[in-house]
Amino acid sequence: MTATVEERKATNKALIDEVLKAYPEKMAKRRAKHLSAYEGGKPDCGVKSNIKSLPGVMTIRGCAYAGSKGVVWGPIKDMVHISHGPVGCGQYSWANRRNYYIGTTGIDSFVTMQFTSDFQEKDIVFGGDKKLEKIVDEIQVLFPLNKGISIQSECPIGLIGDDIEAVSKKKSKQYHGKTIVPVRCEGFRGVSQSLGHHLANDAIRDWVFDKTDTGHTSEFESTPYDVAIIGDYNIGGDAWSSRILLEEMGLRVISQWSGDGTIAEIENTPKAKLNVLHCYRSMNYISRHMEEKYGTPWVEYNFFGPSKIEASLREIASHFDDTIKAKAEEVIAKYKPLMQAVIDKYKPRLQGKRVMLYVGGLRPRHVIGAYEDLGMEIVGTGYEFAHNDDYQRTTHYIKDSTLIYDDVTGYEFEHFVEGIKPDLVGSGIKEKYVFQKMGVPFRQMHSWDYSGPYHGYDGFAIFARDMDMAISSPIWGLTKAPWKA
Amino acid sequence: MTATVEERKATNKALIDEVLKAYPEKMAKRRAKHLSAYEGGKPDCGVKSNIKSLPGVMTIRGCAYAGSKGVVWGPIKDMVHISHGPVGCGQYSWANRRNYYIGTTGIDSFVTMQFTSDFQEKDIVFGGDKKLEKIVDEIQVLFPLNKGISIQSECPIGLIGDDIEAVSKKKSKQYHGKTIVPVRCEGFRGVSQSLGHHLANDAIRDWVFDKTDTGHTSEFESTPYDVAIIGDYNIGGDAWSSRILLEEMGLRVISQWSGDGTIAEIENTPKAKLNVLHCYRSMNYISRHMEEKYGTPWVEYNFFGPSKIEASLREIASHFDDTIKAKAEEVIAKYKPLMQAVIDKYKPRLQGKRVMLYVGGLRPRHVIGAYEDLGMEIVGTGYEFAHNDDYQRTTHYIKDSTLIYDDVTGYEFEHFVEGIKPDLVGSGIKEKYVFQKMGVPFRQMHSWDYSGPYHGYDGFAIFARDMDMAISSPIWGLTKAPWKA
Amino acid sequence: MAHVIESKKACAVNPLKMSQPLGASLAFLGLDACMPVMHGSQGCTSFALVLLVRHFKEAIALQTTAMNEVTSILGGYDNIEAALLNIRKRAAPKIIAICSTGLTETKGDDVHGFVATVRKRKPELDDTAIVYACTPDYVGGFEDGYRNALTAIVRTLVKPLPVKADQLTLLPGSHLSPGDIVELREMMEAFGLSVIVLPDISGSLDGHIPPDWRGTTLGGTTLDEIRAAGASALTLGVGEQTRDAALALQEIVGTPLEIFDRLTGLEVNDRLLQRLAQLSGQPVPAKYRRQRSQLLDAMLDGHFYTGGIKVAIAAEPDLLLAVGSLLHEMGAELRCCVSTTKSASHALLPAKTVILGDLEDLENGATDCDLLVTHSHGRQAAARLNKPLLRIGFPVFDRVGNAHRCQVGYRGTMALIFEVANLMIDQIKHHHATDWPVSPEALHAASTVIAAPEISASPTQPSLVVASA
Amino acid sequence: MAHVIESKKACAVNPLKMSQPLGASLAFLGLDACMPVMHGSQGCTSFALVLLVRHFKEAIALQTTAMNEVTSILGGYDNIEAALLNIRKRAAPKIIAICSTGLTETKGDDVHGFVATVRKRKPELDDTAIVYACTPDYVGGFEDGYRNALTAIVRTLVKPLPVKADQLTLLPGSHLSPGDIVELREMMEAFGLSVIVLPDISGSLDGHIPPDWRGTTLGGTTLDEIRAAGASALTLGVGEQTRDAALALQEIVGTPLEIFDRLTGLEVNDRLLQRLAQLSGQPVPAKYRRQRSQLLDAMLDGHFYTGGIKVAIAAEPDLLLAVGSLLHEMGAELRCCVSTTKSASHALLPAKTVILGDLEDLENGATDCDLLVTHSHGRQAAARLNKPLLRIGFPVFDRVGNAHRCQVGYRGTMALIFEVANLMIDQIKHHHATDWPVSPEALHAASTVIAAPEISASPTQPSLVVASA
Repeated sequence: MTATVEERKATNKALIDEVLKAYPEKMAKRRAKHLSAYEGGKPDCGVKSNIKSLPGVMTIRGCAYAGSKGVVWGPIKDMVHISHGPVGCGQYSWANRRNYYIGTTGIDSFVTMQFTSDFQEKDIVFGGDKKLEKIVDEIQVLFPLNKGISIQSECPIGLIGDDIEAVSKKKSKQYHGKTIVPVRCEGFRGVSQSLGHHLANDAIRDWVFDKTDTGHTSEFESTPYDVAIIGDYNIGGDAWSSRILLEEMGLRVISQWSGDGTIAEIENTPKAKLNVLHCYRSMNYISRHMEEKYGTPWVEYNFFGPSKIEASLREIASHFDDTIKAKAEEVIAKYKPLMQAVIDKYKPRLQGKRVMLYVGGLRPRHVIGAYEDLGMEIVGTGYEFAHNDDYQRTTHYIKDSTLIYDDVTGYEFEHFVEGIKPDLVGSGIKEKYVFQKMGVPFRQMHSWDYSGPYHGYDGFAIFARDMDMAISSPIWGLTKAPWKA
Repeated sequence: MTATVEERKATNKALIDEVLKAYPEKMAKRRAKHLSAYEGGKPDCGVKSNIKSLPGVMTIRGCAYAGSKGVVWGPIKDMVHISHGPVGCGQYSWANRRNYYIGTTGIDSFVTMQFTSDFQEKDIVFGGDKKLEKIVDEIQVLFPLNKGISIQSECPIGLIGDDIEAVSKKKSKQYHGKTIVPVRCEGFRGVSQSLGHHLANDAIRDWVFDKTDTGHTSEFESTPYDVAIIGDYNIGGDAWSSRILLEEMGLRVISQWSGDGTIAEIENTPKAKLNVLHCYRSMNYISRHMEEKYGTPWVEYNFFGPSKIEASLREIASHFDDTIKAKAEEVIAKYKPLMQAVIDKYKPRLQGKRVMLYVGGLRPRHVIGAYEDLGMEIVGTGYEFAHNDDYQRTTHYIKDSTLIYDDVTGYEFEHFVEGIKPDLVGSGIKEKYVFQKMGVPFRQMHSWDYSGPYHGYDGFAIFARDMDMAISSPIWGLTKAPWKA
Repeated sequence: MAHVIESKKACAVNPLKMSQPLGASLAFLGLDACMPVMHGSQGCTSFALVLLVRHFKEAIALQTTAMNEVTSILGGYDNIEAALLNIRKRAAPKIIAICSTGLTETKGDDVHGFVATVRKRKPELDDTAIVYACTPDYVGGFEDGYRNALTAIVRTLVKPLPVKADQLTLLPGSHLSPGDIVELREMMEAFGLSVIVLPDISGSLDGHIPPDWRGTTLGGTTLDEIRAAGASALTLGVGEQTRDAALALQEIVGTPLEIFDRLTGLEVNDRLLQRLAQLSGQPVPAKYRRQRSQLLDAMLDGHFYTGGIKVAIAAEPDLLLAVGSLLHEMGAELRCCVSTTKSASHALLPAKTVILGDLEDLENGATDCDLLVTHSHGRQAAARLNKPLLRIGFPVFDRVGNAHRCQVGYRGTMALIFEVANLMIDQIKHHHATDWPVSPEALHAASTVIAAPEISASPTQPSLVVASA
Repeated sequence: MAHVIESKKACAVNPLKMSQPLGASLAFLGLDACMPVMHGSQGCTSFALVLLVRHFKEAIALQTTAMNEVTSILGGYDNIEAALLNIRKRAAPKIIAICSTGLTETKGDDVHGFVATVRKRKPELDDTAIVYACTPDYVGGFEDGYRNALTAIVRTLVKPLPVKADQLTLLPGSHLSPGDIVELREMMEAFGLSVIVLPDISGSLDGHIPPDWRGTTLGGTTLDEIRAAGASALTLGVGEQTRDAALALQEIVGTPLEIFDRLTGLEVNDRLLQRLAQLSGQPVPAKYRRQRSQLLDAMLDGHFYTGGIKVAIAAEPDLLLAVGSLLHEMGAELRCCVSTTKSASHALLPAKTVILGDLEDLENGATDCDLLVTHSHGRQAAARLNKPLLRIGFPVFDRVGNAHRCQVGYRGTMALIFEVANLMIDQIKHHHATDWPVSPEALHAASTVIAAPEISASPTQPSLVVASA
């Protein structure tokens, strides 16, 4: 694009105005606050965020249950997570995220299984606490090697007056202090999955840490190089391809939150010397708590693309002694030629390609560096469920004039893509087929489209290949029929 | 069927007459000699056999190449068998028979591979001996662990004056006495695959035994209980389920001809104390030769169905001492309850079902006992390429009035089945779809329809299940459309 | 024939069942220019939407009333009104179709009353049809949601009209794919009949590229067609789940009905074609006579591979009956049958028992089976048991082409037979010498005859292969 | 684009190629009331017959002149005469179609002359058409035999007739299945055109149950239809192998011709439909506009699984071009291409090289590929390499339903895409922690944190499973 920054800003403003015209006035006013073209140098992106969605205006957001069960708790592999309530939502979302793990499913690991109390009418009318007790008992018999149980509340639980906390305490006592965690993540709470993350973090604080603090002992031996990976859900192996870099630089990873993680690792985490935080949005709460209560410092990092990995490795190393710092440099040097080879192969094919993103968590900003390493340009980005602190952080990544859209509706996003005509859209499966059918190359940036990992040096090679495959497919030349529609 | 023997004979005669009417007179006369209803007590079945087929009257027969490469030589696993000539016939018949074997295909075993000299026009015009030499050289490089090579002549070889015997001798010498066997099994020789068996047997005599006799030594240590299995091609594992019974009765199987067999085993066979012969038709020649030249006695046996297995085990044991005889009785006793269980399960479902057979080798008579063990009745049988001695042997199996058809044509067989309306036809894949489409349950009795083994006690259980599955399928009730065709 | 047993467990482990709002949404997605809406929290719609997208690989029109903490307690009138107005204003659908969820049913929202009130207060909605189905998550399952939605469509939109003798209404069950509907419509039109398919996902979810993009459904039964169903001479339902809607049509319009419990199989299609011949006065077209003959041939070819196999199958009632009965006709034994809810269909299933249970019940019952049959969530059980899985029903998210899969009519039945038979061909057990363990004596004997096989020095590494045809 | 390389080996190991008489027989099997005859020893016919039966799962009409030791030397006149008379007398076909074999061509039998002599001497054959094709096993391959037979049919039986503007002759290549032919005929008839398909195996080898049994072919192009081809306004060939016959029709009758190098893929079908629209003066029917849109959608859905994969493919030239080009359009790389004979098709293949070789060449070239594509004899190479095999071409003897498989037109292309994509979905590599080997130090560290996983005492034995969506 040869347009100047100012021209691009003007174009983006015009696009936003056009989109807003289609709304009733009151609604247009409200939506206007969520859309902007970034003004370089400003401390945030100029959009409002974390505000409730409108009835009849579907966006891409999930709910609190999704944030707690789907994101934070679900990957903890040696616990059984009960979707407590009717069969619907838990079943619909079963295995949506590819949180990889090692273990024997159904014996000592349960991540890809789905457990529900399958409420019937009588449970709604008479309450489900008795059933929940029975379920806990059944799980102890069916899966004796489980290391804990979490109770993930679905919507009706919050209305019928069930006391799942009491059941949890009673059953924990009955089973000799077993970890049983009630989570009040009913879907109607909050404005998106974001509150679910927070509730899930708080439940770890209240039902895991507090219990551990009061007498629950472990035989953990500290070392000066202990770190915990926080906010990596190991989608497609992301945490594994990250962990190896930390280990190569001499650190000891004592815990993974929560991809391929165990409840014992979670319990040990306050003993880490440093918490390294990838997904800030979903796990900043517990990181702050550990800092306050246990004095564990935390640092954000970004393992997408060699530039950001390099900076992050140095940043993490800066919290340790010179041995670690030197080793970090060795790791960087070791992978440099490999990364150069990837860039040499793909950059000539991808240089200048324009990308629009719309994702959740950390990705709308974190992946930008990886695209730029390939010579690509981010022309628009937005978050599903960000807060203002996310948009502040985003300013470090984006360029002047970038189009910003918070909690975007399908209608808005389609119009923006039609207006901007990017070479690639990176978003979720809900949008995938809209854009694909419009003839725009598309990659799912939640689940990596069954590919991945994208984290770490190994991940970058896969990321580059996937982006090239999407953009360079011969199919994009065939879409036009030779006759009139 | 409540008809008397005489009524059945009359019906069968009438059927034969009707079929013959459709032929020109001269042809009818010739075909009449191949069709009959068995007269109980007669020493043969009253049919002529081993006479050449007629142009334009396709029967189910193969050719000499099929008998040599396809039946006798092909299963010898550590040799490379070259289909020498154009690419056609060997390629068409590749992997038609499921001769199972143990070994690493392409390294020390070659059964399921196909090798051809793929003659081009220039090879026909200028001769193929040079190409054959080059092929032998290539095989030595590509497959250095091969233990021998056989050259299976296709039709043109016999016309163009190639001297494959000279090439074989030359190359054998060059490779330090390597076993290289030329077989003159051109497809136009003889009237069926039967001559191919004979030519293949003779080639073993002339190019393997004679060489071994003259100085080629092996470190073979004899025992008094050495036997060789002759004429079992291990289709679906037949030889394995047979061998175990011989071993259980205390015999040592030193050779399998030729399913899962090696050239070393073939060479050692004259040292056996007894040759046990399953497929008389294809290997009686070499058995007689070993008896004459080396004094190795031979005995026919039949391992289809418990009655015949029992009799055969006793017959084989009768050639050895009392230890073996006693062990044979132990084997029989051991399997009796298992066999009774099979019969108890299937006989009530199959009792009285009428079967027509048309197969090759030993099967038109050998399998009759197995059907009878299940209460089924053979109402017609015939051979593709039998000689008179086969039909003599058949009289020990069949009942008075059984319809006999030698080298039957498709046209005749269809008419017979339409006339007799059996509950099951057991024949080859060429016929399968004709009868299946006529609504007659069918099993392939060459390749066991991808099932098997059918030999031995284990095989009988599979045989019974398969026959029941064919006859009892719910599909036979659905064939009639509710409207007029 | 099957005896129904309910699972005793309180905990559903790896559930088979989907809940009602999803089934209702599928029915609504078969209406043209329609906006389906779930009355519940945004999460319900989000999850349902993703699952529909993953199965159909299509953009899906689905809206939410976005209930929140406050409105969940106070009641959802405001959200219903706001949703209706926002949708009407921006997407201008012909039909807005609402289903309820566990949340709003637990609260007890009177959506019928809400809609009546909105109608009075907001004349700008006069040009928009509004359908409402009551579908709490905690009652019944997917088929029930679909049935309730279909019945609601009929009761809300169909009125009596003068009968057209050559028109029939086809009510496909939720287990029929777009490809199935195309096949059935073709069969009926071949007799010169005109067919109203209700709902018709073959117009909206058949995997095509739409020429434009409106945000509502694009294709499906139009409002005019739904209304025209009042003139049909016959209602033909596929699956027990269509009976309520067919009875509603009989009650409202007086249309006679005929419910085919399934259209997968030979004999059931014989009956369908005869019924169509009778209705139309036309003979069965040559094309279908040929296809019958092809199907019969396919059954003969296939039965060698399906005869005697033991099957573990888990599906919603009508799909279980359709696929289970065909497998039975192909000689298979339905060793373990699992379903979601009670249904008259179970009485027809050629099996001893049906467990109303979950995929754990399937996995436990499948240990001695040769084949597992269920939706994509059965893939883990199949992997653990090392047995093949035939994917049927909803969701099948790990295969492409679901919309075009056809398992009804002669042709669809044939395709299903080939699919099963080819899956079983891949499982044919090839015997190996070790199946007949050789005694130590024999091994010793053999070792003096033949040297142990030499290990190849070749750089290629072919695996040990037992020959097979 | 591809550069053709001939294999240097004298020995063909696991050959890809089938010889001419088989291809010729397939062409003859597409004629109605025909008796194909191989002039050679009985074994040739026996082998060919069995292979055709195994692929089509059909009873196959095929006869032999049963040459023996004596007649092979003296010449086959008597056998030809006897075969013709015996066949005429018993089966009364309308057409007897003879092809030669390696045996009789080596001997040099003048079958054209023989037939002329028989014609003179035996007036009882006057009512029987006799076609002869020269097809030695030692020249060319399957496609060549088919081409020669097809050309012989045209040259023997077609004469000029007044042109019918709305009639065209479709010459399908030997790589087209009965299902392919049905699809193409429907496409053409949708424009109001009448189509003569020559030869038409969709009538004879489409897996149906015939109402009666004559011993000759049952279905296929009738003798009258063959003759009527003299009136067509256009010859449309599918595959380079049909060019000779199309040129013969041009030479004899003057019919213009158009050869489509393939009809698998999107753009080629666009061209076909435009040509049909032009010929008929009709617009492209809505059905095919919809199908195009569905195919495009399928390509978009499928390309995630086929993009960037490396393919090793072995097939006859026209089939190689059809399937290879589609895979290329789906983003795959044709890493290793093997074919049988020279052909103008190779010049169009989007690959660097084509080896004229065998399946050993394929196996060697496939070591770093993700997918093997060839006929059923490739299954062993695929097993040794532990890679998936897509079965195409002839023979496919270890699958049922070959006759109904369709890979042409928009719909057939779509089906093939789904088949490939679903095969590749099953191969998606799921990463495992061991892909990033953890250092001994780290392992030690980890072991002090978490106890080694306990071994289950449970009687069930689930396998180690890495989670996946």
